[in-house]
Amino acid sequence: MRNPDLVVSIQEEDFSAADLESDLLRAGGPATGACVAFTGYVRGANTGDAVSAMELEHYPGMTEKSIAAIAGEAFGRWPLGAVRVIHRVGRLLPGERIVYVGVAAAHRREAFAACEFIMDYLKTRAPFWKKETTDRGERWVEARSSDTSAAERW
Amino acid sequence: MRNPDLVVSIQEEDFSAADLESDLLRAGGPATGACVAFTGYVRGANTGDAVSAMELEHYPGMTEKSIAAIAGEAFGRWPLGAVRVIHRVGRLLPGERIVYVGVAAAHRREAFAACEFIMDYLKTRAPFWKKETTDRGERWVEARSSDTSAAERW
Amino acid sequence: MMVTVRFFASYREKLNTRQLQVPLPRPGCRVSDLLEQLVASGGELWADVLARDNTVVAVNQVVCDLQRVIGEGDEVAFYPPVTGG
Amino acid sequence: MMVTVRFFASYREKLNTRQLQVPLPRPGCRVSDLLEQLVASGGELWADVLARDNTVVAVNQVVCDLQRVIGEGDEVAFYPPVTGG
Repeated sequence: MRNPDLVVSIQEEDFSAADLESDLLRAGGPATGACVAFTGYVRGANTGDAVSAMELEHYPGMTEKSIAAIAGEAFGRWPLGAVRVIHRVGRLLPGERIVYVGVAAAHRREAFAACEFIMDYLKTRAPFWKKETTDRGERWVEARSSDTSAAERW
Repeated sequence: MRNPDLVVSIQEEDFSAADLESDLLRAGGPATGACVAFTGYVRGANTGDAVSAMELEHYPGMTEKSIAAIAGEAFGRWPLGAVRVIHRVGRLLPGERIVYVGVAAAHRREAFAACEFIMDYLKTRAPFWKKETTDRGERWVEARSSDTSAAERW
Repeated sequence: MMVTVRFFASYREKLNTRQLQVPLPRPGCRVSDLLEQLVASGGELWADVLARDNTVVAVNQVVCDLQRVIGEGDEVAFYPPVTGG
Repeated sequence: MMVTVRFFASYREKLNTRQLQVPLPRPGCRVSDLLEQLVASGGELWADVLARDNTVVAVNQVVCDLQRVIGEGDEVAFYPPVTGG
């Protein structure tokens, strides 16, 4: 498992996608021709009810390890320059950023593939859980079978 | 061809990916859960020789139309909130941004697919041409057959 | 011979338990033995919450199945399918 | 009956020509007829540059093939495969 240039951060604070991309560029070096960045946001509505807030729980320690393992798999599959994964925890409001996965590579094909691969695996393997607050109270978000099948494609 | 929320800009100036993502979020509205952003950069080396500068020529008028048509195809294929495409022209140096394609959608699957689709089509259809300056003089970049096959996947 | 047992998210809430120190059922036992012991002492609620097809098990922060052998000092976690990202 | 002919990138450079106003070869003619006329009056260099399998043709800023019928006032562009992005 090679991890040439990986940073993983689990944090309550928001992050700057611009700073992360600058960092990816610096880490990827002059061979970098492509950056693909995924940012996930808290939606204002999910399966019908309006969501007023979201609480993100995780398994400290295991979270970081599982994301490093996922990124390590990506580094083994594609020639990548650098990868950054940021995932927020705690209380988040609609419109706020939840997660960022940024990949720098020489060419776009591998940057797209690795970014989507990491997101698909993160969604089904990394120990995070979302609890939504809606008009009808709080509820734990159910896992989606489409996420499982997305991860099984790879 | 529906173009719910598309902005295309061909410009000499640099752009801010952070501002573009804020704009995508605003345009996509509260249903937005995913943003995928591709940024292309001038590589310092391409097929061997060190590149010291890049000159980008385009076909004014046709460029904007062809990108709008490509984005329109993407809006027809996937449920998307908003799309932004920025392409720079003129003289660029290694490490500088060339192109940005940002897609906001409710879910990641369509945001990834549409962003990669637009890039693949832009690469093979939009009338831009790159001329590199290397130690051995200037040369027009040759089209890559891998770009043609990438666009043919869709 | 103790192990640490951790619960997360809806499991933590339903069981009203974040973490336990419990004695190993027996040397060389498996996660399934630990689960049986937890359900036996916890009762119906614990059976309802933990004995599900989609319960995820991790030992020392690596996902595994119920056949995984556990020993002194291991950290065993039970949790529902993840929903991050 | 005039058309505007435009060249881009390496074609523009090699032909040392950015834009031309040329008379239509005949009413109802096709891009192929225009191309023949350009090569006939331009000579070997023009044949070398324009008569390539991968030459792209656009009429009024939409890509088309050599069979496209052209008329008064149309803008016809010839250019090499694109390399943007």
